[in-house]
Amino acid sequence: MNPLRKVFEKTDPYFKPPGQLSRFKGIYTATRTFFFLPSKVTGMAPHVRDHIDLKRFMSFVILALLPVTLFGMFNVGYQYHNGAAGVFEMFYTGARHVLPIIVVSYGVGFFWEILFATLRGHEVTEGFLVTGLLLPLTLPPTIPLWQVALGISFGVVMGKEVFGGTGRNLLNPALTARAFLFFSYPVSMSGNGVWRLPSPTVDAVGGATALSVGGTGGRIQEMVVDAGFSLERLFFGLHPGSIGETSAFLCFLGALFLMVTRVASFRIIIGGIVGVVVTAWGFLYLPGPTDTWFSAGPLFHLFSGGFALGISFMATDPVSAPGTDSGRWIYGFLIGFFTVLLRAVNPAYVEGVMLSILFMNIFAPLIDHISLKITAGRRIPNV
Amino acid sequence: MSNGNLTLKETFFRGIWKENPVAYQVLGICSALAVTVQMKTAIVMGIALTLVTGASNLIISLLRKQIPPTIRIIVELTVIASLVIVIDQVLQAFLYDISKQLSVFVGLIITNCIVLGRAEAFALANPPLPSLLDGLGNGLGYSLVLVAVAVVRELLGSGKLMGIAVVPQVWLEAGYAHMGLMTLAPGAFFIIGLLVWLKNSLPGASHEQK
Amino acid sequence: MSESPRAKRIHAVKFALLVSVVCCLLITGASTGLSPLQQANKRLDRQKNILKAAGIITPDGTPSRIQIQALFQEKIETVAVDDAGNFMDPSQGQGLSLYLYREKKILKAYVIPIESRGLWGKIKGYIAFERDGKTVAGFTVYSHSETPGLGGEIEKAWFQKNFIGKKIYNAQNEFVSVSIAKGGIAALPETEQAHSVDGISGATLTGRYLTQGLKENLKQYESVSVKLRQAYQKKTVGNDMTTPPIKETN
Amino acid sequence: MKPLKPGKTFQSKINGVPQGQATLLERPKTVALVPGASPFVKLKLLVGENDTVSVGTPLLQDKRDPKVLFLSPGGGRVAAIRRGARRVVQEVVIDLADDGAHEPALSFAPISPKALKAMSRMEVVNVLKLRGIWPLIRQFPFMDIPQESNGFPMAVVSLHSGERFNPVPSLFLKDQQAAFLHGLTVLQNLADRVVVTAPRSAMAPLKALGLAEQVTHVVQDAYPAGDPGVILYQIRKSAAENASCTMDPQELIAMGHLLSTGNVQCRRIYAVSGTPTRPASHYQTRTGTPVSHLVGPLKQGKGIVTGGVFTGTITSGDAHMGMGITTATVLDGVDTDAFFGFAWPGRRLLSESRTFLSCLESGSLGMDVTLHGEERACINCGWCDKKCPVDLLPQFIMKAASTGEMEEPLALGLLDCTGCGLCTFVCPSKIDLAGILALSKQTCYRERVMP
Repeated sequence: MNPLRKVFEKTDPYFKPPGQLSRFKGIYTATRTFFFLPSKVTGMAPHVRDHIDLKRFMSFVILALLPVTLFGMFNVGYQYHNGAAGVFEMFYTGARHVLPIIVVSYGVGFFWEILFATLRGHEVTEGFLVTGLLLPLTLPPTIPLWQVALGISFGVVMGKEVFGGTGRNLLNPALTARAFLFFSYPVSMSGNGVWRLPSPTVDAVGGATALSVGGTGGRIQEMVVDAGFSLERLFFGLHPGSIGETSAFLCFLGALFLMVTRVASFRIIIGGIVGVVVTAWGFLYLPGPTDTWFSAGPLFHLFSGGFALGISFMATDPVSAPGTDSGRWIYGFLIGFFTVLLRAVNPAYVEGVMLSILFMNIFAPLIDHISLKITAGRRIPNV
Repeated sequence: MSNGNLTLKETFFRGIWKENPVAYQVLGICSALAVTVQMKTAIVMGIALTLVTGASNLIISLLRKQIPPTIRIIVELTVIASLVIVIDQVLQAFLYDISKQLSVFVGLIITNCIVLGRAEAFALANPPLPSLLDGLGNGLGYSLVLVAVAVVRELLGSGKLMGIAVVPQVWLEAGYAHMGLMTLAPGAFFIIGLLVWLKNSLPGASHEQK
Repeated sequence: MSESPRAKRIHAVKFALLVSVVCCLLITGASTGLSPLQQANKRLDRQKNILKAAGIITPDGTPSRIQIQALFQEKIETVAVDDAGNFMDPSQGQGLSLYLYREKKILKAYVIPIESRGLWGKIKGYIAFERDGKTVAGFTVYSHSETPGLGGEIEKAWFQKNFIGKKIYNAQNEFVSVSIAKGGIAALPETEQAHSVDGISGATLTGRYLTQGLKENLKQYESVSVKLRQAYQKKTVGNDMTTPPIKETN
Repeated sequence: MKPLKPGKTFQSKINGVPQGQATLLERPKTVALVPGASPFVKLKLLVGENDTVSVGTPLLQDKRDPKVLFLSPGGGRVAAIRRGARRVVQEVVIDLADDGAHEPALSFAPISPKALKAMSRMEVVNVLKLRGIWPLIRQFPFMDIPQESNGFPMAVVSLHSGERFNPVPSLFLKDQQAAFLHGLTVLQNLADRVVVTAPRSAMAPLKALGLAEQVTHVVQDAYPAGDPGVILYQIRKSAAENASCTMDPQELIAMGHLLSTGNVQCRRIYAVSGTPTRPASHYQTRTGTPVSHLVGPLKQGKGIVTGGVFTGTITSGDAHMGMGITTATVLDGVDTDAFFGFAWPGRRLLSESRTFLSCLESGSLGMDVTLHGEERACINCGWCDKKCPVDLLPQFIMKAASTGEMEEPLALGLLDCTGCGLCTFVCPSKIDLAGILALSKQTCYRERVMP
């Protein structure tokens, strides 16, 4: 018999209602079901059920995020050492700075999850496993830990629990948290100095992101390349930026994995990419400044900034996205559209992805409503 | 809105707590977002609104038997608008800095639903004294929320209370930063939302449990 | 009420007239009665900022009403100039307003009002120049809506102090204005450092717009600056500036 | 014989499906009348315990229409009357008379096809009601016993729902061609149009039986392509056709038999699988036979699902097979938990998702009657609508229904739900969507049809 099972069976009585620790039942059940996935006999037809459950579902998102996270750690170290160190050393440096952020995010977030689950008498939901990892990936490596804690608290409480918890939230909690941090602590979340750890070998001015290039005359594509962001580099990710956003390649790889396993809707991801490409192309042919991201063209828009991370992992959060297929196409497309629009015409928020996704989150129910009306209208009525 | 057999005390306090215009009736939100970055402006705005509500309720109540029903609303608006303009002029004359910060929001007291709402719902049907108290009570209730929101926003947003820095320099040096969100209008939304949540979760304070 | 509809209507009209008259009187009274005080407040606010720009009072100082008025009265002269840079009679219509700072009749500095586009709204302030007509003596911002902590830093003393001593002409005596650099000015070539100030990290655009705004504003006053500069080189400033000492009238 | 366009179906291959010819089982000790699924029927008992009855004696009556009778499936003594919640009669158990040769049976006047064609609809309906056949005709969309007798726009007879555990049509049609054809004639009298469907794989055997021409539509070999509701959804042209009816093919044969010979036909072919003592195959025995008679002795930790794995109910061994129910499937059924259950690659785990390695392999997989996870809030993943054979959006209907509102679910097509259960099956949050939809349908029926 599994020794762990013995432990649980021994501790079980303490957490069952008359037990002394029954008020911590939530955290106990969450831990126990994490190790031992329960499978109870069904009460209602159909009595047979698919093996997929929410734990499996969410663990696939984590799986898809894993390469992004690990690369993020490596890149943080790479930027610190400016590439002039052993692979392991660079990874170690990065991990030393990134892991605390992830630990704080998970720890504080779980505190709120468990608190609300206990107060409301439901189970701790798995969705937070994703939220807790997504938030750190959208943050700069220099973010103070207390801000991470505050951010995830805001994301979980105001982004999710005030709406009634998982499944009822309008906004993606991780992005809500990021938006909160962005507007609350702009100094920690933007500028040129935050995307790279203060390092003895590289000066902080060199820590600009590709999106902050531009506006000084010339052609934007050449300027971006001159600033050290060749398309190749943007695609593979060895440049300063948020922990998880730099490698478009790994983000899209994760997206591919999620699309193949159908955990994420391909409609949103493809729609988003089409949205960016079409809009960026449109701007390219519109008269406008050639020295800003207005005329950067589709490829630079696709591979720079947080678009790849956002469209692969945030926009596809099913709860805050539309639930109809046609709605998902529109939603994805508009995210792409607004991302480019924000980058092109409002250079103040160069990173338009976060705001576009949150904005479309709010419109998701409306999109659903309209597309439901249309589908319902097409049916032969049966009333 | 029943006038019932409320005592004068109840008439006054109802507006402050139980049927607080912001937290219960969700009125006057617009200005509550705009003027609560600092306590100073919030207090002045609260006083201005309290004066306007009290005075307009009193005047409307005094006139209630004479006001022809056909032009009721327009008379109420005229009275309120005149009061607001006077208050605005006084602020510009004596508290110029604050008047500058409040900008159009003093003028917009005219459109604040609380004032017209109380005049319509209460003053038109009640004698002057209860009307005055009702007006003042509602104005104070509004001020209470405004000041509460402003305390949070000023403290978190700029580390000050009444313009005096209260966050120790040591904290700032240790890495503490002011929460910029609180100086933006959405910050007030969150605070008001949380205040309403808090009020409703206090025993006996929620209108949903009535 | 048992009145006839006609009587009701007449009552309504009478009542409306009465209310209107009373309210009109009230408002007019308040407005006229308080007007001088309000005007004085506005004037004082502007005066304070001009004094700050000229460096007569410190940026974070809070002088009293009396002090401000006294200082302004004593040291600042409000003038208007036409497009050619000549001082003009205020009765000849609106010119560009300009404030001269004189210490014992000698021109120390002059203050130009600035109105620039910002990222989120207008940035309003004053920029002061030494009497040589090319060295910045001070810079203030009294109204803006930039992001606190980023663009909002323009109202902070550390940023404004950087302007002092910068030149708006280059070595070839060409007008270049002052620009806000992206990042620190240390990275700029030597020749440009004299015309640039350190930017605000994370507020590139505020800096860019303010740079443009300064350039446009200063260009308008270019003719004045040229005149003053020539006068300064002839060491005649304050003596041959025989413009009528126009006092603030409003 | 038109092929219907392929719709959304269950794709995985399942272990242990019944195969082979029908084996004749010995005579059971008891049989029971199990009036079954219609939740709206109000039953009145016509006999008491220990009464002696014959095959064809009326046992129950529908209070809504006293002419609708339920006839005894066996001759002997009424041994027990089992009641469920609210004292609703669930089973009338009859101890069969010892001697099989002398089982008492009523007989009715036979009606020839020619006579049938000459009868008016009203007359046919009355005959069917009095002979206990009417309750086996179910009318869309509530699958209730039809309340009006002016005929139906369409009658759908699906020979096989596509679910592998159901009896193969060629087995129960063998030697019953005449009864089947007679049954179809009855339906032709009742309905403006009769639709007979069969899956593609059944067409060759049907041809051998000479019945291929009767099939009007060929459907996919997958569940729930052959579900009568799905077929109606695919072929209906107007809203009026929603009031069509359907009938189980074996009951159709029994109807034909009863009308042509005057005797009640008690034989049925059952598909049984998962039992330890018998191979998964077809067995011939009486209607209303005890479940234990079909599945044999079972150990602890097994669940018996009768009526198909997706739509059936879990029953105990001493229950009897209900009217129109012809499958019994034995599956594992104990509460379990899997160590790191969410992390295993899952080569042998049945899933319609692509999150287990099993999606890469072609082998068939086993089922059991457990949840495989815990119930959670809906995360809007939309997997339910990817499986709905009638293109509903179950999650939106569920959410609309949870507000207590009826207009919205109806507008979204609630009444088209055939209860196939695939939405519940695939839901990663383990929400019983099919159950919630079925409940909403019942509420709708109570509010609108039978207030």
